[in-house]
Amino acid sequence: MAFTSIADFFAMGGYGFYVWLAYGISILSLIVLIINTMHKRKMVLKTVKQRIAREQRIKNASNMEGTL
Amino acid sequence: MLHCEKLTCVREDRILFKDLSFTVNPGEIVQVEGPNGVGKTSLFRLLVGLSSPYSGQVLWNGNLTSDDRESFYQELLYLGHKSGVKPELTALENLQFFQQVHPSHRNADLWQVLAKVGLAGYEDITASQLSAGQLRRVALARLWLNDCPLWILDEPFTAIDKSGVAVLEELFIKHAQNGGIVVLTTHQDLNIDSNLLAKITLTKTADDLYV
Amino acid sequence: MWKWLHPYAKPERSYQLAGKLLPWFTVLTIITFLVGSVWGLVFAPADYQQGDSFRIIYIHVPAAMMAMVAYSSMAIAAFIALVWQIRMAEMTVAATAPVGAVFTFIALFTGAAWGKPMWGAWWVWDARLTSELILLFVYLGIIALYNAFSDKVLAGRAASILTLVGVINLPIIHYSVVWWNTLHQGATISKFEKPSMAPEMLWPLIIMIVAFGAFLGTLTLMRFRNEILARENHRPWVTALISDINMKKLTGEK
Amino acid sequence: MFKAFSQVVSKELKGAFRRQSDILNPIWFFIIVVTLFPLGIGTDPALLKRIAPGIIWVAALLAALLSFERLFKDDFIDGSLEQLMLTRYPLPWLVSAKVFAHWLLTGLPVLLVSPLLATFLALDVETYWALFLTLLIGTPILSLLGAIGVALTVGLRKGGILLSLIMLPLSIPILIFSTMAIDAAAYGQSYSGLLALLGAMLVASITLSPFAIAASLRVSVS
Repeated sequence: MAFTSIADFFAMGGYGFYVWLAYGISILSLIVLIINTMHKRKMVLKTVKQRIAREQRIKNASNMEGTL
Repeated sequence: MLHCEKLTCVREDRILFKDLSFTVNPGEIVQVEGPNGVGKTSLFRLLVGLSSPYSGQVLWNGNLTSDDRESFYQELLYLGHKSGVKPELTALENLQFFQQVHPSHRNADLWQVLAKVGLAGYEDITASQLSAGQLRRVALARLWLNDCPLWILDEPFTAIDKSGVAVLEELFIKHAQNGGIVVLTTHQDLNIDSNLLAKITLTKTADDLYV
Repeated sequence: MWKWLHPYAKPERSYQLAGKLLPWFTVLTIITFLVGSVWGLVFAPADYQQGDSFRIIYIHVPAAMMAMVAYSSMAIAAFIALVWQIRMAEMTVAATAPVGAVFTFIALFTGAAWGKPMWGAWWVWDARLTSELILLFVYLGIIALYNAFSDKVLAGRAASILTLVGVINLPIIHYSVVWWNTLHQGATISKFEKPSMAPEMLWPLIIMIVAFGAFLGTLTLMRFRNEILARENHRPWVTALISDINMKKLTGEK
Repeated sequence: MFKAFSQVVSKELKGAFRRQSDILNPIWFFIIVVTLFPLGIGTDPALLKRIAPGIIWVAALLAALLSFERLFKDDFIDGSLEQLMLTRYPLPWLVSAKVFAHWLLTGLPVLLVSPLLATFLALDVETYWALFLTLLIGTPILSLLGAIGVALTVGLRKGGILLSLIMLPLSIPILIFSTMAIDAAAYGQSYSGLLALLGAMLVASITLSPFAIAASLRVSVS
């Protein structure tokens, strides 16, 4: 264990701000990337659902008259 | 009441038409005829105020349109060759924008209007995926949406099939009957009975009349 | 030629293959990431010169390395895609680019954060940081190019070509930046070369490198599946997939 | 009246977010151009600090120039510019909505990215603050002046080059006053006088240029 106490651990030998800033931003950007990937997946699934609903609407609109 | 007084239109030093005067009273449908390139579209752009005439005036209800543009446009719906539909937005969003910014029925159901123009199912895809004909129909959907008395339509029937033309004619007749004015250009002959329909024919002027 | 590869040219098979590999990669990433960072942050001894600020190495070096690995895997995929016209490879290029870009950004940011205590300025035009920055621009160029096309097949091909062009230029950029750096830079000790580290310092670094590698694998697989779904969404197997996802959601066992 | 303003702005933003590249490309151009200078000139912080204001401002000007294409050209092509001119709201009012939306999409990101560039060019906080203020006041003026140029050249086929010829001379005073203000800040003197001048130019362009834009649109659309 390279540190004597938890407070010492966070102080990081005086460089705490930089170390935690570096770790924080890195973890944050990794999480943002994961969220973006999952969001993209949800969007793709949504577009497929939308396409199915659209085909449905076109099918039952084909028997409407009085349209251009 | 739309009145034009001695309109002359010059396009790059070529006179398209000279001293054109006519009056359109509420309840009339006017069809402007003439071969291509004779200046029908230029006439419409003059009526609407998009371009200014070489000489002559356009009066709406007695006062000059160029004096008080805003109140003239309050009662005008103009559909030109370009559809005016943004390709990045969906047909629905485009119509919503028109509904908010142009004078129109606030409570009209846009899905219903789009179904009326045969775009059921295409409401929520981006307009860039629509064909040119479908884009024109999004523009035509504004006919059902607006409550302006004066309609100026440039070639409304392009890419519309027989049954569609009938639906539009019926709409024009209904609009003229409750006091509206429709000014349109088309190459097809309209089966609208003559007491409603008036015709203006623009002929190719002799080309020597250079300015 | 490569008989075993052909079945995976069919999108559905590679979608399922990616689906099977995904859980393993995720588990590996989580374990190595936790073990590596705890070991590196807590148990590894402080550096005699820089004290504890050197612990940033456990994120900086793996990220920089994996940025290069991601780019080289993209280059290989681009080569396969263009030479053998395998569309799956184009999708891997599109899938890996954003992950590589984020790794480069992390490497840049941690490099800057590490440089501040040593050189007193947030950004120093150090040879390695500058070539990382240019790598980031190349990555963003590829992503921007891929998104500019609406037709995904063309987009994939264009991105692959740009990747190959990039892979030829990157070594040139790197060495020109190094020569440029020695020309302008005074005698700054660039601490980024891996100093001969004591084994208890080195082990967490290796584990973190494996962690970032696994992370690269996980995310590329996930984005690869997204790309397949996006491109094949007209195919019946995708609509079938959607309905049984809904089914599972309805029955609550997802 | 204000609803129409917000409608136009939201339509512009919605359209822009659908095509991300139009917003991000000028910003990347801005960043890359600024990073080229240290690579070209060298990394001596003292030197970089002296030329930093000029670099960032010229880069902001060129990025703005790049982003003007989007302002009226697409609307002209698909006809929504004509429809915009035929509404019951005064054209200068709607045009200022479009320019405001354009500034949100191009000027604001330049402001948000400027701290990153200040670190690239080793600017200290005091000078950076002056840079930020001049950008905050200067970029709207650029958008308004550029919009006049775009409105004049929207009808022409190769309007891009002509636009830069029209707009760059107009924006020289802004460039001069901003860089002077930043240099004054770098030497610790007060630069509020110069900022006031920029502010006056901003107020003048906000009140006058919408009418000029509307008039030039009527010219180029007819």
